[in-house]
Amino acid sequence: MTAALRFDPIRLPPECVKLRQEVRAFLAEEIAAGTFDPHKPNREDSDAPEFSRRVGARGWLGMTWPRKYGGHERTFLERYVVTEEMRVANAPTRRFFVADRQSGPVLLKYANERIKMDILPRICRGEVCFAIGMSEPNSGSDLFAAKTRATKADGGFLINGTKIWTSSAHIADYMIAIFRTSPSTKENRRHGLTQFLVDMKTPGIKVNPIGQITGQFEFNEVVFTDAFIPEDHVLGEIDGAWKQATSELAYERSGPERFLETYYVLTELVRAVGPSPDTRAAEGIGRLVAQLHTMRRMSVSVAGMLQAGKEPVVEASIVKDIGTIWEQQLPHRVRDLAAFVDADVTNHETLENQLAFAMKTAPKLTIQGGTTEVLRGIIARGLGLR
Amino acid sequence: MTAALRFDPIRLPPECVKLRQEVRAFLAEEIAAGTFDPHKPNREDSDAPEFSRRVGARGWLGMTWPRKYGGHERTFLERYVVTEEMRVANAPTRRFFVADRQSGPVLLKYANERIKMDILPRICRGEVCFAIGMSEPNSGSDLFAAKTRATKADGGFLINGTKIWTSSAHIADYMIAIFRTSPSTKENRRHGLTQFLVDMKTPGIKVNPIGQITGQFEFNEVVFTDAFIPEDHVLGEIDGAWKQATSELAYERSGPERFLETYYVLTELVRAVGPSPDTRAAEGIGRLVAQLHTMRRMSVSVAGMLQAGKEPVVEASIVKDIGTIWEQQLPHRVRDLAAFVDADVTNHETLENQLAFAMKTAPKLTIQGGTTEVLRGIIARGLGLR
Amino acid sequence: MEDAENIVAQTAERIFADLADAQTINSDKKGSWKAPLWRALSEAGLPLSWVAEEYGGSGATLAEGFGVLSAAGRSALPVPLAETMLAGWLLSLGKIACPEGEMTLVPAGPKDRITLNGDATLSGRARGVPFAKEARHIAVLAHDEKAKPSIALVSADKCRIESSLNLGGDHTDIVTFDRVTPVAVKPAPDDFDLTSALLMGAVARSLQIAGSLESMLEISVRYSNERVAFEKKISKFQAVQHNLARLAGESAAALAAATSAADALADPATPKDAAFLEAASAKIRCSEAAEKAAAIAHQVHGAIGFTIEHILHRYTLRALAWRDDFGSESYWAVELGKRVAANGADELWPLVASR
Amino acid sequence: MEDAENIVAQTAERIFADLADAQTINSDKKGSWKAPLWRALSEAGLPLSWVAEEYGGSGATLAEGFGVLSAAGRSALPVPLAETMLAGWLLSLGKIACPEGEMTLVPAGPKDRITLNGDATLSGRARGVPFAKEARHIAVLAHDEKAKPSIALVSADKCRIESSLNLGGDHTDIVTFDRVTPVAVKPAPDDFDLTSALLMGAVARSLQIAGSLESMLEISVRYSNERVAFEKKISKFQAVQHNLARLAGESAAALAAATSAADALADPATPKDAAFLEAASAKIRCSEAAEKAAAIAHQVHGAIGFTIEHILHRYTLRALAWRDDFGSESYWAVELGKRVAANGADELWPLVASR
Repeated sequence: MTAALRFDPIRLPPECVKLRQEVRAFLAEEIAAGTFDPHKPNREDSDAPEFSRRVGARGWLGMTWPRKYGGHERTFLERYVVTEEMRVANAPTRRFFVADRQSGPVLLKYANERIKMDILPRICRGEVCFAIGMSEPNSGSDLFAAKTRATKADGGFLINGTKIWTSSAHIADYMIAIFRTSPSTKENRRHGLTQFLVDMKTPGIKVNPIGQITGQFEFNEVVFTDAFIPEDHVLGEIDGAWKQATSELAYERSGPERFLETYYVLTELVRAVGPSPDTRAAEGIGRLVAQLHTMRRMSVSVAGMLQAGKEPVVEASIVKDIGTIWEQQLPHRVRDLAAFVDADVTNHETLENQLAFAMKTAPKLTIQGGTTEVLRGIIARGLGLR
Repeated sequence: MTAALRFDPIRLPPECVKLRQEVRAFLAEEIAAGTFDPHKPNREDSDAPEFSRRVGARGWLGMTWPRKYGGHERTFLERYVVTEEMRVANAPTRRFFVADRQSGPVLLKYANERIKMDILPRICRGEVCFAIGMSEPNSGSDLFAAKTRATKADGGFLINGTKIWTSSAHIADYMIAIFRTSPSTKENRRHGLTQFLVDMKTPGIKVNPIGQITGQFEFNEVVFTDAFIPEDHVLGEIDGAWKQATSELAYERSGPERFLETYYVLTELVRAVGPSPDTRAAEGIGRLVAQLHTMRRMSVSVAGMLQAGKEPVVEASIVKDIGTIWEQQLPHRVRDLAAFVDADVTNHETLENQLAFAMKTAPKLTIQGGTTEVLRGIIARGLGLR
Repeated sequence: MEDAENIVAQTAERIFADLADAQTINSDKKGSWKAPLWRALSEAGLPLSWVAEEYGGSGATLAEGFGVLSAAGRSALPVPLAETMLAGWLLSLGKIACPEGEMTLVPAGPKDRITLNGDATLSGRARGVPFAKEARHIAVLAHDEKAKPSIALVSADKCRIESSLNLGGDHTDIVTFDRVTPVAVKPAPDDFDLTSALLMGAVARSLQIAGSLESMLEISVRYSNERVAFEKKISKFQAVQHNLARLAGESAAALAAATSAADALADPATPKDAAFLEAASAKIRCSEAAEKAAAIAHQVHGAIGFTIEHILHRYTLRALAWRDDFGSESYWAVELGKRVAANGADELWPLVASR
Repeated sequence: MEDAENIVAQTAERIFADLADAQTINSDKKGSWKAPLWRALSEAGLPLSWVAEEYGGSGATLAEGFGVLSAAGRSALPVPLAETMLAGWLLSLGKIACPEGEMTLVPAGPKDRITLNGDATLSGRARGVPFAKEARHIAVLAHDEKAKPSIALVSADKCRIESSLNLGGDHTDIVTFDRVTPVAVKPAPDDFDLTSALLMGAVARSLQIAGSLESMLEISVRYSNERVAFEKKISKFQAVQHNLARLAGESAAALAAATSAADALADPATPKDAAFLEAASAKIRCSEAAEKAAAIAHQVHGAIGFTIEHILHRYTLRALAWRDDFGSESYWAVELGKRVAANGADELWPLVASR
């Protein structure tokens, strides 16, 4: 084979089955207690700090990390189970999700011991929220065009410039960001960017929320004006962020959140059509379930590869490419299939509201965290085409 | 508007309505006489010379051309009606189709009077078959990479090289081909090709049929070995074929044959589901009919533009892009919709055979005469993107 | 009719350019653009385009009015111009004089059934009625117990209106008629039925969708020629070019389907079957195009197009919302498919080729 | 099971490489490759992989046999290896000893209903039976008048076989059982039914489709790195890259769905509902992938891929043909959709997450 793509079947081990029951029981309690409504994905869930702490207390944050940093040394497959159950329940995970998925692993790899001992246990306890500072007004998909400068100063760096589309920056305690420490070179246009840990309480940082078409305020413009970052907050190699970016993004690319973002409309459709749908609705549901099942098995398979210590960049990109397009089209397919549902079925209004929100959410799904075009470029490279 | 795309609605004038009835009556007679079976698109129809002559006798070839060349000075809309009725009936048009659609107009524009007076009337009488010599083994979509040489010789040119994918070359009387008369230049890589009229009886031309996956032998390799072409068979400017190619291809791009190639499976599906289909089949048929109707109205609109003397290159490319993808997917959609048709319905075997043939035909539809990629490039240029 | 010759549409276009600029409306949180816009439209006689002068309208042709709707689509116009025009058209068919101000109409969908009671009151419920909350009057097609159709003019404040907003943020409301006494009620013309009303609404929405797609294409092409990534304009990437080519194709298909259907309805010689094919196909194809086009337009714009400040959503979300009005594409596809099947396979091509 | 550890599959792969080279088979109009290939497969015990040694087979595990089918798909193998394996599996469930030579099985689709008559003969008709014309025996699942299932071994020459070819040129025939006396007939295991047989066939075909897609990807990538157009390798065009990325995605999805379903059936601990989800999903998703992948592979290849001389069609047309066997994707989608709906919305996620 030109491209040795592998998606070996994974049988989730017994500990995953048990864990899943625990997570479901926990979520049922939270729902019963009114923490969130699983049928309302469109709420503002930016501040559910107590929920975060309770998730942390269960040991479901930093699950795969070393115990010395507050982690639990469990498997990627166990982490997978927790993630998918939370996502499917529409639990308010925003406050801890980025820290757990992306920022923590970066710190584990590149931060110094003091910072690790300080921050990682707090992530595991669900106490801190992270943002990621990648895009800038004139660099979206092209991360290496970033211009925000980190200028050497006494004991650290002064940051000047603007990050944009920064999710959760308005509630974040920290940001992991890339800043320009040197110009790019002719030989390597990716040279010159450095990754930093930013304490969001630092003077000189201003966060301006940006309204989304969903009605939510989830992402932000973040303006840096002589914001000081201490030297030991550099993560990894000076000018060498590009070497770190690839493996880091792999975490982003294949999790269950990459095809489950609008899943709720499928459940609601099944409820709306009732136990004996006509052939049209049955076929539509059957195909959607088959597609969903396939992506999930691919995604579980990638989790298995991560557990085995591999870096399945291409496989993960494929899951995200297929998954995001699927979840983007899902509300439209569900709308089609629900076209003849009686307006008097009990969940009609819920379905309508969910569809409206999912359709407004849909456009961002193939843009955020690596556009379709970027992903296909990565896949093409993996196939040996570039 | 950036791109002033227009698809004005055309009302076919009364003469078209009358003409359509005549064509239908003619075709019904031909079918009754056993000339062809409208339900069998997969026959070898390469030689239906008598049918061609009868079509010519009706005045349905060279319809828009001047009377002095045997034409009938009728409108593009009338020609459109004849074309679509022939196509929908699966009439054996191969022998005259290329001459009528493409070659005749090229001769009208670029041939000398003697050739025009010689050949055009014969096209109009359905007596001659044309082929088009564009592609070569190493130049498919990229016509300007053609290498077959036309070397100046006494009173004409000697041709050496190979054309490929040449439809109907094995039955053709003439070919219109581009040959290299000069190398391309640094400034213009399209320079150096000249268009020629080739008499296929010329010594030094060998036609090797190439089998297709449909089981048909429709296209060929054509090998030229010192084949002599007289000087007056040059069509247009020496080294300047590239200036002629664009407008010429417009004829190819938006006719009804660009979305009706597999239409027969839709008719047969309607027959198979009967008068009271379930919601699933009804919706599927409704959508397909709406898509078909829309393309046809676009295509009629382009015919109207041609009649008005415009060169709607972008509009025609859009019709072909959408149309060929549609006709390529059509057999698969029909297969889906026919999944629950009873094997005992009378036309079951006809439908099965048609589906098999249409599925084998499908891959070529987005390749021949301008690939999807080439078409989208043309559209993008029209939008001002390149 | 070419828009270039359509003075009514040109008038509309001028008013939209002056008073309904997308960026201005998008930035204006207080809605102060709304009153002057409606005033100008009314002064130009546009809301009652399709009402004869004797009934208080401006007596434009169907074709002229359709041109106005295309322009309204290109502007993603957020006032009930199309609805008032349709209501005026319906009332005129009932020979009922038109009142001033915003109107809307019922049926707004195939399930809306309003009964004309023996005491000349109206009963029933209609869902997804566009702009009902902002309408002063509602034109209603109702049926008596013998299924005979009548056209009625109803004062909106006599109805119970449950308010909600569509994807684009415009009103789409539930209207309940609880033995409402109409301002006027007259018999509908012979041959006129629920389907006739819905088809006209479907064509109106098709034109609006097609118009919005033209604008999506225009602003997406413009953006791609401005935005730089990976050191070149994104319009230079083949993937972007092909996406925009597909968007152009969807926009073209929508435009062709909608204008063809409008022309079919405007031509009194169009056979009934052909008119049904045209109008149903337009709504089906334009709705399908809306989904694809909106996805591409957003993809080309990236994150900026997802912000409330950018105007893109004004077009994309309305185009998507309009799919639902006067019968969804699924509804019309089933109806069209049933007709085609009932007529039989050999009648399909003659139908498709009838115009 | 990783293929690397699957010695049975490796044996098969070696035989395919030696004796079933696609180019050789494609060029050989006389079919002289066929006898040596089948002989080698038989000598290696592959056709009866799933038959216990006591019944004349080689006693491989289900997982090992599934690996053989993936490899067969990658080779677009045009002999009834999968069918003979499935027939052997079915006969083994009935504790019937296997004969030598090519076999096929019935049911080949959800409408195939064969009756076991009171006099122990079989009646009925099955359509689209793969390779029936080349089979010496047919394994049959039949039901008596009380709907009790039995498994029978039938000599093919006792049946009426109407011959036809599928898209890929392999036999797919109509088999009529007209009071045929079987060689042997035994009761089927408890709980075994038509669906059980079809699901196993569906997984076999899914693996074959996925295998053929792997090969389509491989030869398309290779071709794109060789073919030059517009003065560069076509693999350097972004449009071609993105097409191939999509092909890789479809190939990956098919592979994942098929191998996951095979693993589910191979694991005796898999709950019945989960096995149904896995097998039905595999057939649905692989069939959907086949259409998209075949279209892309042909598009990348251009005209050359449309010729009978090129090997591409061996993979594309078989992948498309295999969609029809043991229940089409539409059939399984309706069945899966009905089950999901019958279980109710709140059971959907637990089902999806059950493995």
